[in-house]
Amino acid sequence: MINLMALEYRPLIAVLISLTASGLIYVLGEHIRPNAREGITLTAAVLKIAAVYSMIPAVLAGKTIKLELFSIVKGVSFAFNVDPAGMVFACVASTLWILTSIYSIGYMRGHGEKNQTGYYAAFAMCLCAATGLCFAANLITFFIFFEVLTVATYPLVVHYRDAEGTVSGRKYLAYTLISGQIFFAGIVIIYATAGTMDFVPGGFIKEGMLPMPWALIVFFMMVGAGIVKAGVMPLHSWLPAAMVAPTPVSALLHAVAVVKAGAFCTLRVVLYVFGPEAAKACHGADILAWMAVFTIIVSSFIAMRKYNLKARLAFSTVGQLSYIILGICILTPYSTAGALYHIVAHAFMKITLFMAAGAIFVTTHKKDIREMVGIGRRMPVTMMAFTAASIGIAGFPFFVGFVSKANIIMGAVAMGKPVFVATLIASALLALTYLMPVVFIAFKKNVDNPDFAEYGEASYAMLIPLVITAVISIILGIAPNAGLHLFDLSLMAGNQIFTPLM
Amino acid sequence: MMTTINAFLAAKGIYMLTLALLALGVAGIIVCNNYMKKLICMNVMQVAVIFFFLCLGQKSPGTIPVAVDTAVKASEYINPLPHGLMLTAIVVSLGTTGVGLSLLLRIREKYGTIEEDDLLRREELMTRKKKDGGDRN
Amino acid sequence: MRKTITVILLIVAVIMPFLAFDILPVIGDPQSAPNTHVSDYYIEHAIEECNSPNMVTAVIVDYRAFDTMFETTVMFLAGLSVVIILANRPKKRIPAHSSLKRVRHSGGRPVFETVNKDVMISVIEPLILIYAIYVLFHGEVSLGGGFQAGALIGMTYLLDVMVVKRDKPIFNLSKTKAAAIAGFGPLIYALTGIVTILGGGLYLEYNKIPLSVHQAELHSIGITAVEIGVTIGVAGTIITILSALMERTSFDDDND
Amino acid sequence: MTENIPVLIILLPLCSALLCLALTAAGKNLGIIFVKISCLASFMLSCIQLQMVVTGGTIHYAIGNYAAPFGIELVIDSLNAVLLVCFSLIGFLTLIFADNFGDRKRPMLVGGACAETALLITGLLGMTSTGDVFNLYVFLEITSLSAYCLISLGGSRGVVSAFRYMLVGTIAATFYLLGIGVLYAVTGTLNMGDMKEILSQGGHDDAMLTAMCFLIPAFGIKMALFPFHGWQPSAYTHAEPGSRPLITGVMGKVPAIAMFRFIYCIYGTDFRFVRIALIILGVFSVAGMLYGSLMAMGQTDLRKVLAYSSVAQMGYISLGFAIGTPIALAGAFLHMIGHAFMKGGLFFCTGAIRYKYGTTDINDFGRIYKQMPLTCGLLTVAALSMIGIPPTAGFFSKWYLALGAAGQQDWIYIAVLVISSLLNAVYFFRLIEKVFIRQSSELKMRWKSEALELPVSVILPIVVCFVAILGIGLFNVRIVDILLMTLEGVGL
Repeated sequence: MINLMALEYRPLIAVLISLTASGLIYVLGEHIRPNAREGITLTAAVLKIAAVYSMIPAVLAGKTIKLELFSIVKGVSFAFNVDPAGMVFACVASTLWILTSIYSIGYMRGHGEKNQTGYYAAFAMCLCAATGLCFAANLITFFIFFEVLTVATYPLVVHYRDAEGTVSGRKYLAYTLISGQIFFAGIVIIYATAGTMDFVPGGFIKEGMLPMPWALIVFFMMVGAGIVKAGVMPLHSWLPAAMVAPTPVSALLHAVAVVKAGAFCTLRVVLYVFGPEAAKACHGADILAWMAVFTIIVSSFIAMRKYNLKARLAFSTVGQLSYIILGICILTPYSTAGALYHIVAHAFMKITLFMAAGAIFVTTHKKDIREMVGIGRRMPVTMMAFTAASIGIAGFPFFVGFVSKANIIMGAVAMGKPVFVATLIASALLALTYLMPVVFIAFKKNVDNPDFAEYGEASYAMLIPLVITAVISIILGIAPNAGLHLFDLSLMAGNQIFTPLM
Repeated sequence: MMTTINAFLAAKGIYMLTLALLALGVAGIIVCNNYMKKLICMNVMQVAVIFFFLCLGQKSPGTIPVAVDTAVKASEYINPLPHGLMLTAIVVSLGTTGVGLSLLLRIREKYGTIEEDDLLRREELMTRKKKDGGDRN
Repeated sequence: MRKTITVILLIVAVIMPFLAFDILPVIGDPQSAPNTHVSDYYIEHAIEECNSPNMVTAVIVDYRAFDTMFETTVMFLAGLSVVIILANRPKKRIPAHSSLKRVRHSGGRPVFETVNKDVMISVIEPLILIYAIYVLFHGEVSLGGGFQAGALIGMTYLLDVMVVKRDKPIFNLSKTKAAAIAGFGPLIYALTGIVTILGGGLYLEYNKIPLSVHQAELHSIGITAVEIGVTIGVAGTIITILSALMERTSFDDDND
Repeated sequence: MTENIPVLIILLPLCSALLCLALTAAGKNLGIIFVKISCLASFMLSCIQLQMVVTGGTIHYAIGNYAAPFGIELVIDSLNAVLLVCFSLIGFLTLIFADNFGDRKRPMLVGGACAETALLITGLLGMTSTGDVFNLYVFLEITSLSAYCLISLGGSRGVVSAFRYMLVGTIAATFYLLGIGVLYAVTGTLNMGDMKEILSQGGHDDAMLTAMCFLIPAFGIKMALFPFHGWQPSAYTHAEPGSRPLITGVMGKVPAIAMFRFIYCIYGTDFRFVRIALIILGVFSVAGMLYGSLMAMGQTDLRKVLAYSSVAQMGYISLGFAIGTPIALAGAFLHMIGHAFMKGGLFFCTGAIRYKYGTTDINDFGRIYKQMPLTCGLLTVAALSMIGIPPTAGFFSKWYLALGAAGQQDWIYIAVLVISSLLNAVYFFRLIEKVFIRQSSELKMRWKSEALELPVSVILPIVVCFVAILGIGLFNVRIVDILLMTLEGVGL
C-alpha cells in the first residue's frame, strides 16, 4: 500500500485537489446551490494550502521531494520535483487562491454575475495548472501544465460572453497558443539534442551543444512562451485586452497565475534549462534583459496615460513583470533571488490593487480614475490598502517591493550594469507618478463628491481579503522571512543555480 | 530497327495495349461529361487490368488448367492463379457497376439528368433555393 | 482538343514506365516469375491436395478460399446496396434550368408477348435449372462452378419475369427477401469454415471436417459445400438486383 | 480455439451482417441486436488477441492450413493488434449510435443499413489483419462498396457524392490492382512476407518504382491524402449520420496502414528510391496539412469543417511515414488511433447535436452547452486534442512526430506541425467560441427528457471517446511500446 500522505505525494495531492474541485464544480455545477459550489472551492483551497505549506520545512532543510509517476512520453516520466524556486511560486499561488476565492464570492454576489459554475471550475483548473508547473520536474510535465493553464484561462477571459470579451479572448489565444506551439517545437529540439528534459539548477545545455545561431533561435523559441505570458513588450498587448474580464479574474491573471507562470517559465528556461553560461554565451540573456528594460520604461509611460483604473494597473503589471525578467537575465545569485521574491512581492501588492479597484467598481460602478474624486472618504479602508500597495510597488523601504528590487539592483551593481540600475530606480519614480495620482484624487481635500454620498465600504467578503494582502505586503517588507521563509527559499534557489559555477 | 520493334511487340506488345486501354478508361472518367459514360469507362478500365493479369498467366505451350490425367507437369498447363484472381476482380467490377447503376438511377430521379455540368447547375439552383436541401436523414 | 491531349498524355504516362524499364515478363514465357514460383505448386499439387483436377477451382475455393468467401460477400453486398440505395425515392425532382430543357419522346414500354410462354416456362426453364445444377456439381472436376451455376439460376428467374407479367412472376420474391436469401450463400461458406474449426483445424481446412471419410473426399465435400454457398449467393444477388430495379420501372420518366 | 481468434474477429461481424436481413424479417430488432452482440464479441476477442500478441509475439494464421506463399495468411503483429482493438471498438460504438438515426417505420431498411455497417467493419478489420496483397484488394472492395452505400443513404446529395467517390475509388482500386500486378510479375507471389523476401534480393528496383507510382495514388485516394482528396469532403459531409463516425474515423486510416505495409514492410528501406518516395510523400502531407486546415476555416457546416480537417489530419499520419524513423512511425500510428477517437468523437457530437436540435451549422450552436454539457465537453476535449494541447492524445502523437523529425533534422516538418496546429486552433476555437460564448439561438429541441441530455445509446459512445482521448494521451507510452515492438526493425 502506498502511503499517500508521504512527503513525496504532497505535490501530487496539491495538484489533484484543485483538479478534483474543478471537476466537481463543472459536473455538479448547476445542480447544487451556490453555497455548495463556493464551499467546494474554499475547502479545496484550504486543503491545498495545507499540502503546500507542509512541504516548506523539508525544502528549507535542503531535502529534495521527488515523485516519478509514470512515463508520459517515451523516455521521460511525468515527474514532480519540489525545489525552492517552485516552492516560492506554489506558496504564493495557494495563499492567494483562498484570498481570491473569498473575494470572488463577494464580487460575484455583489455584482450578480452569471456563469459562476464555469468561473469557479476554470479558476480551480488554473490553480491546478499553476501548482503543477511549479512542481514540474521536467520540460514535458511543465509544458503540459503550461498549456492547461493557457486553455483554462480562456473561459475566464471571455467570462462575460460579449463581443469585447470574444475579441480579447481571441487575442489572448492567438498570443499564447502561438508562443506555446513554438515552445513545443523548442522542447522537441532541446530533447533531440540534449537527450534529457529534467530541470537542473544551472542548466543542462552545455556550450557547443547547439551551434551559435541555433542556440539563440532555440533560446527565444523556448523563452517566447514565457515572455508572452509575462507580457514583455512588444508581446504584451493581450494583457491589457484581457482586462474585460471580471476583476477577480484580472487579479488572478495579473497577480497570481498566468503572468507569474510566464515569468516562472522564463526562469526555468533561462536558469534551469540553458543555465547562466549557455544563456550568456548565446547572448539570449542580454537581449532579453534589454527587452525588459525597454518594457519597464515604456509601460510606465503608457500607464500614465490610461485613465481606466484597471488598464493602468495592467500596464503597471507589464512593467513589474519585466523586473522579474530583468532580474533573471542579470544572472547573479542576488538578482535571481530578487526576481523570485518579486514574484511574491508583486503578487501581494498587485492583487491588493486589483481587489481595491474591484471593490470600487462593485460599490460605485466607476472605472475611470477621473471620476473617483473623493472616494477615499467613503471607502477609507479600501483606499488605505490601495495606497499601501502603491507605495510598495514604487519600492519604498519597509514595503515588500523594496526587498526584491534592492536585491535585483544589488545584482545589477555586481555585474556592473549601470543602465539597469538606473532603469530600476527611474521606474520606481515612474511608478509613483502613475499610482499616486489615484491616491491623491481619492483623498482630495475638501471635496465631498455627491456621487458617492450613499456608498460605503464594500462587503466584508471583499474587504477582508484586500486588507489581508495589504497587511501581508507590509509585514513581508519589514520581515522578508516572516511566516513562510519565502526570502530564504528565494536565496536558496539563487545559490543552487550559481553554486556549480563558483 | 524494324526487327527490334517487331520483337518487342511480339514479346510485350499486348501489355502496352492493355495499358493503353487502362489509360483510355481513366481518361474517359476524367473527360467525359456524362455519368453513364464515366461508368462505362470505369468498366473499360477494370477490364484492362483483368487483361493485364491474364497476360501474366500465359504460357506458350500450355493448355487450360484442368488436369487430364493424374501425372501433372507444371509446364503443360497455363498459370491458374491469375484466373482465380481475376474471377474475383470480375465479380467486384460487377458489384461496383451494379451499385453505380443504382446510384445513377437515383441521381436521374432527383436531378432529371446525368450530365455533370447540368447536374452541378441544378445543385447550385437547389442550394440557392433552400439553404439546406430537402435531404431526408 | 483538350480532351485529346488529356487522353494522349495519360496513355503516355501510363505506358512510359513500362517502356522505359524492362520489367514485365515476355508473353507466354514458361520460366517467368509469375509462372514458376507459386503457380507451379498449385498445378502440381492440386489433385493430390485438393482432389480437384480443375486447378482454377482448387485455387479459388481451396488454396485461396478466403478470397472467394469475401468475393461472394461482395456479390451479396452489391445486391444489398442496390436494394438500400433504391429504397428511397426523392419526393420532388429538382426543376431543370430553363436553358436545359430538352424535348424527349417517350418510347413506350417494351412488350414481351412474342415468345410462347408455355415453351419458355415448361421446357427451357427446367433445362436451364438442371444445367445449372450440373455446372455446380461438376465445377470441381472440369469447367464450371458456383458462380456460373448461380448466374444460370438467376437467368431462370429473369426469363420467368420476362415471360410472365412482371407484376406477378411465378415465384414472387421481393427484393428484401431475395437479399436475405442471398445472405445465406456466403453464410454457408463461412459456416463451412466454422465447421472445420469445430473439427479441430484451422479456418477452411477441409481435412478437418468432422466426417469419417477419406481425406480427399473431405476436400470434395468442402468444395461442394462452398460452391453451393456461392451458387445461392450469386443467384440470390441477381434476383435481388433484378427485383430492385424492376420496382423502379414504374417511375414516370416523361418530361412534363 | 484461441488459435482461431484472428479469423473469428473478422468472421463475427461478417456472419452477423449476412444473417441480419433474415433476422430482421423474423423479428424487428433481432438482426440489429445480433450484429451488435457479434461486434462486441469481435472487440473482446481483439482485446484477448492483443494480450496474446504482446506476450507471445506475432501471430501468423494460415487459412486452410496452407503454408504462407500458397495459401492466404493473416498476420497479426503488435501494430495490427492495437489497431484492431481500436477499430473494432469504434465499429461497435458506431453500431450503438446508429440505432438512433434509422427510420423506425422501415425495419428492413434499418436492418440493411446495419448489415452494411457491419460489412464495413468486416472490411476494415480484414484489411488491417491480412498478409496477402490480393486479399487486401478484396477487403478494400468490401470496404468501398459498403461505404458507397452508406454514403448514398445521406439524401440526394449523398447519392451524388457516393457516385463521385465510387468513380474515384474504383480508379484507386484499379491502380492498386495494377500495382500488385507489376509486383506479381516480378515476384510471382502475392504473400507480403514472401514478396519482401524476393524483392530484397535486389534487382527489382525499376519494377518497384513503377508499382509505387500506382500504389501511392491508389492509397492516397482511399485515405484522402491531399492532392487525391477531392471526393472526401462531400462524402464525409453527406454520409448517413449514424455510420458517419466509422466512415470518417476509421475508413481513411486503413488504407494508410496498407500504404505503410507497402513502403516499409514490403519494399523496406533498402529500396533504392525510398528517399525520393518519402520526400514526395512528405510534400503531399505538408501541403495537405496546410490546405486542409485553410479550407476548414472557410466552412460553416460542422460536418464540412471536420471533413476538411480530416484532410489535414491524414497529412499528420503520412508525415509520420515520410519521416520514417521508428519513433515517427509510432507517432503516426498513435495519431491514427487517437484521431480515430477524436474524429469519431467529434462526429458522435455532431450527430448528437443533430439528433437533439436538427442542425449542423455552427452558426446555430449558440450556447448549446447549457443543454448538452457532456457533448460539449467531448467536443472541447476532442477539439483540443486536434490542436494538440496536452494531455490529450493529439499532443503526444505530435510529440513523437516532431521528435522523429528532429532526429532526421527535418526542421521544416516541425515548423509545419506547429503551423498546422495553430491553423487547427483557429477553426476549433471558433467552434468552441460558438458553442460556449455566442448568444443563444432559437433552436427547437427534437428530443426532450428531464433526466438525461441524450438517450443512453448516444451518450455511451461520447463518454467512451472522451475517456479514450484522455486515456490514450496519458498512457501513450504503453501503446507506443507495443507499437515499437513491431516498428523497431522497420523504419529508417
